[in-house]
Amino acid sequence: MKVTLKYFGVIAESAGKSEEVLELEQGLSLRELKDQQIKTYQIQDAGSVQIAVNQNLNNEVELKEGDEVAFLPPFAGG
Amino acid sequence: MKVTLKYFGVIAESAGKSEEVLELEQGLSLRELKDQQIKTYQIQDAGSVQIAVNQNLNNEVELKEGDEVAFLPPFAGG
Amino acid sequence: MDKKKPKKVFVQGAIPPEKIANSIANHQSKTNIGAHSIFLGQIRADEIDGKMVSAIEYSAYEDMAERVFHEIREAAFSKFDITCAHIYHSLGQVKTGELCLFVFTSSAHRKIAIEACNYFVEEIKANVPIFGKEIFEDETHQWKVNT
Amino acid sequence: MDKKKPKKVFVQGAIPPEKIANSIANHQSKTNIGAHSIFLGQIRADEIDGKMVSAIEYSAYEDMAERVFHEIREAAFSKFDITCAHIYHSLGQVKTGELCLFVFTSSAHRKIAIEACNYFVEEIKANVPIFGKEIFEDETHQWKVNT
Repeated sequence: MKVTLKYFGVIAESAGKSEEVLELEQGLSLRELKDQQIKTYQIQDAGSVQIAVNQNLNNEVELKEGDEVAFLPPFAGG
Repeated sequence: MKVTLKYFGVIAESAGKSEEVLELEQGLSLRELKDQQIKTYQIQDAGSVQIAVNQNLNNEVELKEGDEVAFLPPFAGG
Repeated sequence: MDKKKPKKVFVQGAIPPEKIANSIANHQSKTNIGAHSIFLGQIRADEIDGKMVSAIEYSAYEDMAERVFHEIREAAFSKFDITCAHIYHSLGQVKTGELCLFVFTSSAHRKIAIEACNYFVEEIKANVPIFGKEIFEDETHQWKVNT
Repeated sequence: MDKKKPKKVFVQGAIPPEKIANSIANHQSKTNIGAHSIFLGQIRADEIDGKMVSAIEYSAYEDMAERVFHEIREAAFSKFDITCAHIYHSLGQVKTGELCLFVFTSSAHRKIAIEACNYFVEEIKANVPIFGKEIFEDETHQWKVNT
């Protein structure tokens, strides 16, 4: 299945990109995807990374074709 | 002793004046002065009237020559 | 900073929105500020016994009021770590929809600016001898009481 | 009132003080309003490890941010009896001393306007995916984290 990954802030800086489309094997969990990308791009301070699936921080979902998965560093608005 | 009385808001309206200088007999208490003026001018809602002596709401003072005694209706700033 | 300078609080008539923009612009050189909190009082067209308020005419025991404003400032600066604080209050007539009170506090941190602003507003309402005559559209009036 | 209209929150660069004056002026026809509460975030020239911050460059997950802003508005209107609420947040570079956040709430009564304003500020800080790069005078940078 195809999913779009988006990276922001310091994570985009580590990844050297702000977006990519990956072909994932069916059944890969969100947790596995997160760990995999954190390792690939050596993202620091992994505990502070939040994941949004289709703009939603609730991560109790199964990944499916066409999902947009965003890797979010700590928020700094205001 | 001479004291200056000042009236504000609805009290000035009742009194028909905003200021007057009275010659009071020595020893007149603030409470007596207040009661007397409230009666003289038929000031309504007497319980809500605050008195400031020389701009101070602390009324535990004896009146003396030259004092400025203000009759203040409820505050409405802001 | 500008703590000790005596400040003129009262302005004649409504407070124009431009005054607020100017106050804000004047603080852009103070780069130790991280947060501003502003409170604005606006005259409401209340309906009382079937009549609409069209304006409030403010008067004050001015000397005492300026003194109390100063005391509130002193207390605020000792309670809160604010960099600046400004207060303006109208005297005379202010029409419905216009502004009668402008409180402006600044601090490095948001919570301090916000708490200090609230402190000023509550203290002003409770302790400053300002009086308000609510003028109705038919030109009768009644005296306003803070609740 | 203007509750349901989708609102554009992000503005490019700093928020000018005139925008605040204009927003205030636009509310002078709403005579059911008695109080406005405004919060402004300003960029501080913090010193970090001996280097001075000269600007913050904001970026955001914009689609999600606009959606979260909308949810915060909906929640605020259901929690607080406010007549209007406006939020503006900068994207891109904002220099020290300039404004990056403008929250503006209005109500018949002061406490409601103030509480709603605080609610917006806290919700925005906690829940909106906005990211800030603190740029130092020597052009190095670090990533800001809300505390």
